Amino acid sequence: MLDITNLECVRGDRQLFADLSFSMKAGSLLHLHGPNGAGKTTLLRAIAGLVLPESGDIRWNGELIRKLGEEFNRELLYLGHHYGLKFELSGYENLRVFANLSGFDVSEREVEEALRQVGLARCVELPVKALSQGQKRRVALARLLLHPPRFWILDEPFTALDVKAVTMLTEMIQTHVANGGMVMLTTHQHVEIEAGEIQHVHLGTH
Amino acid sequence: MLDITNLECVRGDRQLFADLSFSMKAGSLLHLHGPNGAGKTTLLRAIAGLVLPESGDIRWNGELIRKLGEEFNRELLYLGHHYGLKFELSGYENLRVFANLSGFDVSEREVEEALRQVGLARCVELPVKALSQGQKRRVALARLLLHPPRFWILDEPFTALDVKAVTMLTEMIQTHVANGGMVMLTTHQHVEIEAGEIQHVHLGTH
Amino acid sequence: MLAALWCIVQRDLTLAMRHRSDVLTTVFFFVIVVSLFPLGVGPDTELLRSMAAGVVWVAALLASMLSLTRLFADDYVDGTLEQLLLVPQPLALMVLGKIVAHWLISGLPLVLMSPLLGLQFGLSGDALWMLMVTLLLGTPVLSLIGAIGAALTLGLRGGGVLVSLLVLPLYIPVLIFGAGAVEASVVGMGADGHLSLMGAILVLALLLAPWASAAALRISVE
Amino acid sequence: MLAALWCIVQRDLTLAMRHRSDVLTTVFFFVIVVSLFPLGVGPDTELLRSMAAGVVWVAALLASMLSLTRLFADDYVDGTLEQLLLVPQPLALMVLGKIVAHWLISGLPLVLMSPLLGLQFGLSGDALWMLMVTLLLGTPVLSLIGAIGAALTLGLRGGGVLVSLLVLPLYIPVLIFGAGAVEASVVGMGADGHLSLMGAILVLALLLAPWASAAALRISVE
Amino acid sequence: MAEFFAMGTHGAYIWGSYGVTALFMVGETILVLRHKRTLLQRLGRMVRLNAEEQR
Amino acid sequence: MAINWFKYSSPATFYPLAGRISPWFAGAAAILLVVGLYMSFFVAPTDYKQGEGYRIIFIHVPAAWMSMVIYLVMAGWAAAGMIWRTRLSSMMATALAPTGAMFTFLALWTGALWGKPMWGTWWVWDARLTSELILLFLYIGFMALESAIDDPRRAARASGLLALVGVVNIPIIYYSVQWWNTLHQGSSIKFDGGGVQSSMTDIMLWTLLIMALACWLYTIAVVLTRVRSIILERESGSVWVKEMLQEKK
Ligand code: HEM
Ligand SMILES: Nc1ncnc2c1ncn2[C@@H]1O[C@H](COP(=O)(O)OP(=O)(O)OP(=O)(O)O)[C@@H](O)[C@H]1O
Ligand SMILES: Nc1ncnc2c1ncn2[C@@H]1O[C@H](COP(=O)(O)OP(=O)(O)OP(=O)(O)O)[C@@H](O)[C@H]1O
Ligand SMILES: [Mg+2]
Ligand SMILES: [Mg+2]
Repeated sequence: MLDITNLECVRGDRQLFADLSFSMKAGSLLHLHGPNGAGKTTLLRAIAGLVLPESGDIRWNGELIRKLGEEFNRELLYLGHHYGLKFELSGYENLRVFANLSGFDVSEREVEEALRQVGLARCVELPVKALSQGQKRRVALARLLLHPPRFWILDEPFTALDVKAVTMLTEMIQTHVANGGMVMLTTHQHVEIEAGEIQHVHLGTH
Repeated sequence: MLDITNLECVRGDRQLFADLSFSMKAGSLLHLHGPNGAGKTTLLRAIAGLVLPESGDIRWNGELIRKLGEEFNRELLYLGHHYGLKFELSGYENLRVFANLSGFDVSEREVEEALRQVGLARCVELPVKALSQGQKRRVALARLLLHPPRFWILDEPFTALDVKAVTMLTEMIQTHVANGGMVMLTTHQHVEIEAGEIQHVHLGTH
Repeated sequence: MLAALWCIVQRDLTLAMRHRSDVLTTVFFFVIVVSLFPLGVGPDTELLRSMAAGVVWVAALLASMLSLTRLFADDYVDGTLEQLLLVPQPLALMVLGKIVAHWLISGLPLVLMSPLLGLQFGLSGDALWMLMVTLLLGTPVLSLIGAIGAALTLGLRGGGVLVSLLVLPLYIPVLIFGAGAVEASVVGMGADGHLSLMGAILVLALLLAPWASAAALRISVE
Repeated sequence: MLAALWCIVQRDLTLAMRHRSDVLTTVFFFVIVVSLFPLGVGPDTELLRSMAAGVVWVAALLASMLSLTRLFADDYVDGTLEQLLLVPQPLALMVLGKIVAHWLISGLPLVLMSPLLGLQFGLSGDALWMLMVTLLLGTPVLSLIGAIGAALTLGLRGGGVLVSLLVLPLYIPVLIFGAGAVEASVVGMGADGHLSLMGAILVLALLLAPWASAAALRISVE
Repeated sequence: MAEFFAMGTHGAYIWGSYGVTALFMVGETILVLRHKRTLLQRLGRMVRLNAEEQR
Repeated sequence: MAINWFKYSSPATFYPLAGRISPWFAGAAAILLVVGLYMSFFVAPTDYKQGEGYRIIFIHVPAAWMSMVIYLVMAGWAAAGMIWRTRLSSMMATALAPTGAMFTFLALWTGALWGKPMWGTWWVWDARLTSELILLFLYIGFMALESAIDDPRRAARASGLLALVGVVNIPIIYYSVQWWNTLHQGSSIKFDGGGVQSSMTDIMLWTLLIMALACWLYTIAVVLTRVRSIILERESGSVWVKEMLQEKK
């Protein structure tokens, strides 16, 4: 599905990595490793199409993702360091906007159900800014429950989550992979994930 | 040293905790536990004097910290969710400003040494914004090495750190406590810290 | 497609309504700036009438420009802009939605307020009418061009001032034709030429600005 | 104490120098706004001369105000403001340092540029001199009062516009006396009364504003 | 000679134009060349230091 | 023989090439400037209407032309840089901007100094003068935006986009005298089809053209030198720069 060939990324005037090649197929998980500053975030953003790599190709089903554009976005869900939430809107409204922009209609029920599953039943109507760190992250994670697309990119998704939430997220990832989804993630925390096929990519020590 | 009596904090219209009392003495560590949204960050900020509690007292050496004002600040180092760094300045300049504002002069050597110890020898001159998540956190942590005051408040200090950096930080905390310092921290990650006397405070499940 | 456009417009309007003061403050800024001039210049009525069109238009320019920095900045900081780039919709469309919302929030109120301010300067009925029409044609252009500047300076320190440096020169033609049309009608001349030029500028901006802003956003978000 | 003040001033100046364009853009904004008026009003020299003082002062007001939003906002977002509150120094002193740096960056250049702009409007030597003196007395007041507004609106959405709403009314006395002094000297009258009033305002602002801003900051940071 | 510099009655304007133009063009040339020189020095030093370090 | 143009779009090959040719342009510019200045002061006759004051034309018009042409060239390089993503193109755009801004300023300055004796005022807010002022602001905006962004790649792309948007202004400047009747005089030189038509005497026209050509050559020489510095700065980490610097040692 996803093929990376000879990828090279440069930030500022430093080359982060070069000649990076790997591929991923449906129903698999890729865990990206590397010390602080190795370029994990940069790589994930490049794959999501947010960063223009210096050279090399990123292909989805054999097509360059730059050519695919919105087609590729339809298959992708990217959760980065930022929450990607409007702090003035409630969790409910945030999810609703996401769903609409992604082009499918969700019922009130579905959204509420997703928020309940991430343990925010009581905070549905609070504006996101009034939530704690971990609760904000949970709202962002609720997107993974609403008509999720096939390919998930998760940049340190476990940050700020308490133990219960960490277990919940691992389970969500495992189910997704088992159902033929693809997950690419990076985390410094030690988390046990048992998904069909786990690929490990290491970015060089710097 | 630090005495908390009958503390109550309210955010929005929710009472986060009430009747919270504990005290801490020199050479000890306090680990604050609680699920997402329990009010840990709020408590830490209240103790640092950034949030006004609804009721209750926070005393340092028997004096109310609000009365002490700058006196108390001289003994305190607070690292929160934010890095507290100017992104346009280099790590070196950031540390320099901190030291000067805290009222002591540091030599170029000392600052460089601190940055080297947190593993940023190569990035001394880069503006902080060009650093990765983890590297930014490391710069913030370097403050713990420069004439550190007695009382540290650390809100999820392990976030975004890789394994090596986590070990380094635990060691720093241990030495500080062993030397008679006080550390109050909260983290959802599982970290082994062996300091003289560890106190655990749990904030209620919400 | 249109559903997505509508969704964005609605989202931004909801956000603005959460902070109703936002909408009000742009209008108040406009009113205050216009009212400052009589204070700075003195109470000479003839003088005031002859500068009315210029002052109101400059104030509209500044008010629209001031609110520009907010156009993408909030979305950038909290990461929702990143997510908008990843939505399966043409980015230019999303940008257009944001521009429309921006105009509804910060342009339209100015248009509606302008007759009142014109009265303050002693403009006649015809001139007041012309003032409203030119603002109606001109303020969308301000939002459209401004979006390019706002997208280019996203996340830069001092973006607020930089954006004015980039955008004001491009605003100047709008200002000249807008104020020119009102002045023509103050002295009783026809202003059709000015108006059709402004219409042309509006169409041009409508065709180009969303694309240019979208391209700028892609650059800035990296 | 003074060392800490100096440290803050120096830090902010260094930050500004990192983005040298910051300093330049405030000045250019000033220049552009002043140049916009002739475009809006038309090229009548007599008219231009009589509105010169008002226009330059209003532009100075706006330029200083625009750069206000930046005064604490950057420090707030990256958490350094929080740290400034925790520094073992009086907060009002820290705030004063930031205000001084703000004036050096965004006020002083305006003072130095003003004679050139006055020339554009055909002001005479005496009037130019008076323009500079009033700006020299007035712009620090703008920074001082502005700091209170900036501190109060910290972290609020649409702060940029809100701050102008809070601050502009307080700026008005400065504007009236400043522009008044220049106009008095244009028509050849003495302006001592105006000047001493401006001096009094400056002293008052210097005494009150740092405390008020410090108090406002404590509220906003919570 | 003096007549030449007076340029009718327009001497100040003409020499003001030509003078400032000359000043700018010469100034720009000097700035560009000096920038190039200091840059080469700086980069040269960098390369030398790196080479020494490797040895 | 087909020249491989893309070869020269690589900074590594362009750097020495620019170094070799820029002295020639500098030399030619110097010679033409001397010739042009001689002609403008000693050969060109006194104008029967404007007296000696008209001699400002010999720098005013070249400066005004350069200000517009340089902007177009700069926008062209910026576009090339954004389409083909060649690094050299954006460096060229960056190198052109300061010289363009300088000529714009000079056009304004000399125009103002000419306006005082001719129109009796330094400055009027007419269409051509105003649009030339806008051009200066565009140049400054371009440079300010570029210097405000630290990452050179983002800086190049963002400022390139701005340059392209600003191109709209050029036709406004050029046709301003035709679209609005203003104080400023219309084009007296028209390039149509075969020849150059002019209302000026031949000798004035020739002087003007020689000065314009001199400005062209000057611009090329300065810009090539500047772009070499920019190449060195941006590529300072690359192997070829290091090797080249070591050879020099
Ligand atoms: C600040 C004031 C001025 C500015 C910004 C300015 C700008 C320009 C520009 C942009 C051009 C080139 C346009 C073209 O090639 O058609 C030009 C050409 C010219 N300007 Fe000016 N100008 C100014 C003042 C003056 C004055 C005061 C005079 C003379 C009374 C003058 C006489 C001319 C002439 C003769 C040309 C050549 C037109 C041609 O032959 O094509 N300019 N000016
Ligand atoms: N704008 C920039 N300019 C210069 N260098 C940059 C820029 N952005 C990132 N970098 C550099 O890129 C490197 C990689 O950053 P990145 O965020 O991808 O690391 P990471 O692997 O995600 O690290 P972490 O585990 O700390 O999150 C860092 O060393 C940083 O210095
Ligand atoms: N401004 C506010 N208005 C209303 N409620 C707020 C506000 N700020 C915080 N809260 C509420 O206070 C509670 C505690 O927040 P706090 O950040 O202290 O939690 P925490 O224990 O640090 O959680 P986490 O582990 O997720 O960081 C949250 O449930 C949140 O909803
Ligand atoms: Mg990262
Ligand atoms: Mg917390």
